[in-house]
Amino acid sequence: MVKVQVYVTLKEGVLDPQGSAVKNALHTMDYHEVKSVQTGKFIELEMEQTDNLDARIKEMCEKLLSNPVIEDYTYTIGEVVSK
Amino acid sequence: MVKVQVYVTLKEGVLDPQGSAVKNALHTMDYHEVKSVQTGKFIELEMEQTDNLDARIKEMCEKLLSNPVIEDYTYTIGEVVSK
Amino acid sequence: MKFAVIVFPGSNCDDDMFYAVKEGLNVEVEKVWYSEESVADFDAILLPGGFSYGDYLRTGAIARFAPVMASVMEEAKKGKPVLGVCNGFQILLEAGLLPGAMQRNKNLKFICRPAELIVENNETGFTDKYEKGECISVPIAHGEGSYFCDEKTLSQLQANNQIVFTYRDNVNGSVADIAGITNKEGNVLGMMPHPERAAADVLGSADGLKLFQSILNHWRESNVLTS
Amino acid sequence: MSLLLEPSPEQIKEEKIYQEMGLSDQEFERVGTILGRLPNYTETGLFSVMWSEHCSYKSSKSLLKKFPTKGDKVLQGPGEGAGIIDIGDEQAVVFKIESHNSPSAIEPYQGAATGVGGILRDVFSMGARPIALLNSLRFGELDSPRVRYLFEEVVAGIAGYGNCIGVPTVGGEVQFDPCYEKNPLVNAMCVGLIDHKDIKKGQASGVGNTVIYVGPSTGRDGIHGATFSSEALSEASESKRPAVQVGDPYMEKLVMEACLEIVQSDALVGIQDMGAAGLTSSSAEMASKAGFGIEMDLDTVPQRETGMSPYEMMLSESQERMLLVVKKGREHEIKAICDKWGVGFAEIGQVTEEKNLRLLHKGKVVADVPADALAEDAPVYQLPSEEPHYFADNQQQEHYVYEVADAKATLLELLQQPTIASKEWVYDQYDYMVQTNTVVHPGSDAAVVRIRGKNKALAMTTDCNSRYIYLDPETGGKIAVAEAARNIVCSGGAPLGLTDCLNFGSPENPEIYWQLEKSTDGMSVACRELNTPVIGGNVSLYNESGAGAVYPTPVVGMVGLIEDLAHVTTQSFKKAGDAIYVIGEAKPEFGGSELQKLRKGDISGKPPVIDLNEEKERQTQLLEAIQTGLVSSAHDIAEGGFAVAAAESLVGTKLGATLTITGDTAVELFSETQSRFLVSVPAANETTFEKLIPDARKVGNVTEDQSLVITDSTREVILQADVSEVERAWRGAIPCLLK
Ligand SMILES: Nc1ncnc2c1ncn2[C@@H]1O[C@H](COP(=O)(O)OP(=O)(O)O)[C@@H](O)[C@H]1O
Ligand SMILES: [Mg+2]
Repeated sequence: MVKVQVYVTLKEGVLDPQGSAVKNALHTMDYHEVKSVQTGKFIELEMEQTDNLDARIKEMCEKLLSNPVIEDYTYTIGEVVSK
Repeated sequence: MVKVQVYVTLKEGVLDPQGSAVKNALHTMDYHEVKSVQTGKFIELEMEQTDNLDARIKEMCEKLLSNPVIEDYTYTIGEVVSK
Repeated sequence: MKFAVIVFPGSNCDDDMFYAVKEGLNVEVEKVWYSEESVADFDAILLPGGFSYGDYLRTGAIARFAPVMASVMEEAKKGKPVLGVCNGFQILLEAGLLPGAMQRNKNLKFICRPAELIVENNETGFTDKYEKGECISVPIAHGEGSYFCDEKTLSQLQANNQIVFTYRDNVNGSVADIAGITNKEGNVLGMMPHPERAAADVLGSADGLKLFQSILNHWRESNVLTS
Repeated sequence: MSLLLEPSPEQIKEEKIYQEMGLSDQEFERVGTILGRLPNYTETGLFSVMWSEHCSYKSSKSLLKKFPTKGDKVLQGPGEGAGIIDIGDEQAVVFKIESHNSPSAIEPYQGAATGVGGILRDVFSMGARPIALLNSLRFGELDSPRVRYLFEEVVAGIAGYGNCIGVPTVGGEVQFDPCYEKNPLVNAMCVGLIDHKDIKKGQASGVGNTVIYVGPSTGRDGIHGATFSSEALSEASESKRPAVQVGDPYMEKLVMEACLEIVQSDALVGIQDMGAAGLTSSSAEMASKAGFGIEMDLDTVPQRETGMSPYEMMLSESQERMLLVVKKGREHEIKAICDKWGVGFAEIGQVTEEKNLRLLHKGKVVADVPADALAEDAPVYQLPSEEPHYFADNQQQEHYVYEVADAKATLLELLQQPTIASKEWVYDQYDYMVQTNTVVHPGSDAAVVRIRGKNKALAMTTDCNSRYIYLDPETGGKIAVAEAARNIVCSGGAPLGLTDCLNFGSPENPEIYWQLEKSTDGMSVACRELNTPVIGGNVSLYNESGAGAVYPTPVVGMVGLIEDLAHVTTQSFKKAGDAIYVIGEAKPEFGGSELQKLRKGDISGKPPVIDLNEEKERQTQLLEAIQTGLVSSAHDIAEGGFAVAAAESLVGTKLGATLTITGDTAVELFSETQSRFLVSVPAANETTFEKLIPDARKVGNVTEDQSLVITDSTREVILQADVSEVERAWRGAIPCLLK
């Protein structure tokens, strides 16, 4: 089993109203050192190891996990550490 | 300047309806190798370097960026690579 | 008696709440801007529904830090009635005035429709005009109304009789069918359904009006006693 | 893109760069003639967006002229953000419908959401508070995963925007047909309420007055959105993807509240939203309408991204922005309001005597063109029109009557057709109650929104049966208007006027142009006959893909006035014992009907005929009966015919009905003959009702036992169904198709 961590972020130039709202909130809370905030999604998958793992993950990201019209994605693959 | 990446996930035992919906969708799309899906948030901050950076980030995470009743968070700190 | 309706940027049920009190109770009511320092002059504080700060990040997460909230929390501690409806409930949770947290509806969609509620506790300053066990019709309209708390909190809520309203048909997936809870002291009520939308027959139900009347009654009684 | 990289005027001409921007050779030449020189890159951009179909109506202008636009109560006809109709008490209703089809085809959530955002701005830019939203949606069949995705996301987008801003979405319609598979239609309508004294226009007058930008900063979003939505969807549009804008309903809420406060100030001279073609269209139109010019310093425009060129700033379609003209010296009053609401404010220019739009950037003049040339002088095309063969073929077909062996099974099947089935799945996601004025929720013929503080209300609906229009655009056009009016009347309202959204394929195809011509002919006639002036609208052409054009879909959005809350009527039966009447005789008319589609999988033949005199007469009579208090419920007989109307009147009532028909079963139960109504009347009112409406025929009674029983004239039962069964079929259909 592998653990895949997918990060979905907005494409450059796409408005991120949530990011601006969070930044403003941090400023009113006196965290003025924060200069910019970008919000995105974080998705963790536990999957069986397969031969074409990378290709399958990319497909899932493009078809479902991200919206290619406005979002980009990256991912990392790790081992599942059984607890 | 540093780039802080914050990952907010649901605490264990808290239901993740969105995660199950994504898992089901992946299964209908024939990605049966996916065994579990957890959804969360990914927040990127660009901040000025300060002495008490870690303490400030923890505060922001606990007060605003996550809701400690149902969420956990982790973060990483990196350099901002100027473009 | 004087009511305050707090207006956060993005509140959108502030007028509805205002009219429910004004037209339904015919008492004084004022809208109070989120940046005000104090609500000490008011006898009851209403946090309306809507999308304060766009509901960005989490519902209520940013509003809870609005300047006016410090005073709201102080007045709540003093025992003044504080009612949070929908987004107002979410803000009270984030502010820690009520236990638990709100999650997305189990079907992951916004749900707007009339809902049937059971009055579980009619011994609060918000519900004494209802019968215990009464079924009332009050609309819901929310995307994140699935109330969550851990088991320990739930048993405390139950032990202290803090569960005030439950859904007859739990459409959003709330723990123990919870639609509304109070704090331990009973002066802070948070509920997802909108009593202000059920305050006149022409809107399909006037069942919500009794909630506002209860607040007024309670205030009258306690003011007669103290004066 | 920096200025240095922009092609020179000569390059634009020689390399025909203007073509990529959407200008034809002739149009480019015309620009040159107007300017007396070659336009530079920015200027070419200004002309290309302003002369796009979307902004200039160059191929549809001549058709729109046919619509009656005047009336005693019309305070503002087409031409401003939205039209306005007087409703008495110094108040008026403001409304408009608009399409957001191509953005929704590409990014359905944001496309639909920003469609709602745009139509809201059209209404509050007039000074009106938005009190209701409606929509009209068309999708392909739900068996395709892509269609399901589009449907779910469009609905979520509409909900996401309207719910957040706090304007109730009270009604609309959704229809499914294969022709919309690649080209979904997403039309949004907004209704606002205004006091006469607050009516504002988009005019930039008074030399020296200040041009003010209100709202969030400008990014590179949606550049060339206007030209883009005027082109057919193709592979090439894939690469234009970033043209889709993201909406921020929270920001719009703040901008709306700020603007509604600003319109109360006499420091304001004019206000307009930055819609399609953003800063370009708002500035050019405001200047042109007022007969002045505007000079803007683009360095003062709030910018979200670095290094934006004048071209990008002028063409950006970043959302939630407004353009204001304010009296010189009083800018601070407006700024104070913007500050209070946390909304961006910038002084970006002034009104000039010379009637040009002049733009400065980094100290240089980067564009200087007559405002009228942009806003008024777009070429007008008289396109060729040709009757398609399919029309003549269909006209020749005789009316065909379907065999209905099992009436109950047929009814249940019809109720499960997604076009007929309950749209609860849709409107449950819309907050239709916020503002606490919604008296009749979605689910009846028209939605009803009361006017606070008065004993009256507004009824509103969107309607268009595009199947009829495809088969016979002129008749179908008439029906669209008549059906909308029928829905208003059934709710107890008198129709005031309408707004329309003409969704068609490419007008350059003579057969499509013919559809446009004929359907607007039909609509115009019906508007005159029913006394419903057109006070505004929108044209969306080029709704076609490789697979062909959409059905001609001229959506009608209509608003009516209910004079007394006591007149509010819904389609649901109210009380056992009430008599049930049908107004109008059924004829064998199945062309374009639901039964035909169900049986044939396709449509053909002639749509139902419509006699507008008869329509008018029945509407007048029914409204009078409602106003006199004779009626318990009223419902128009539309898609699926009498049996479907009866079923719809029963759902949710815990009642039943016993009905008797005479004549052919299929015709009586399922024909879609026009100008018909299903009305229930308390027993005590029967005689008066019959006297008032001679065409009304008693067909049965509302009963206590929850079943629908239909017998023929010999008392033989031809249909018997539990209402719960009927209800399950109707309510369950769409959720089931989405599983
Ligand atoms: N997209 C939608 N948004 C909101 N309400 C809708 C939508 N589609 C349908 N409805 C509601 O469902 C009811 C039935 O719609 P429809 O069958 O189109 O009615 P009609 O044929 O009488 O116009 C109406 O009240 C309508 O407002
Ligand atoms: Mg109807």
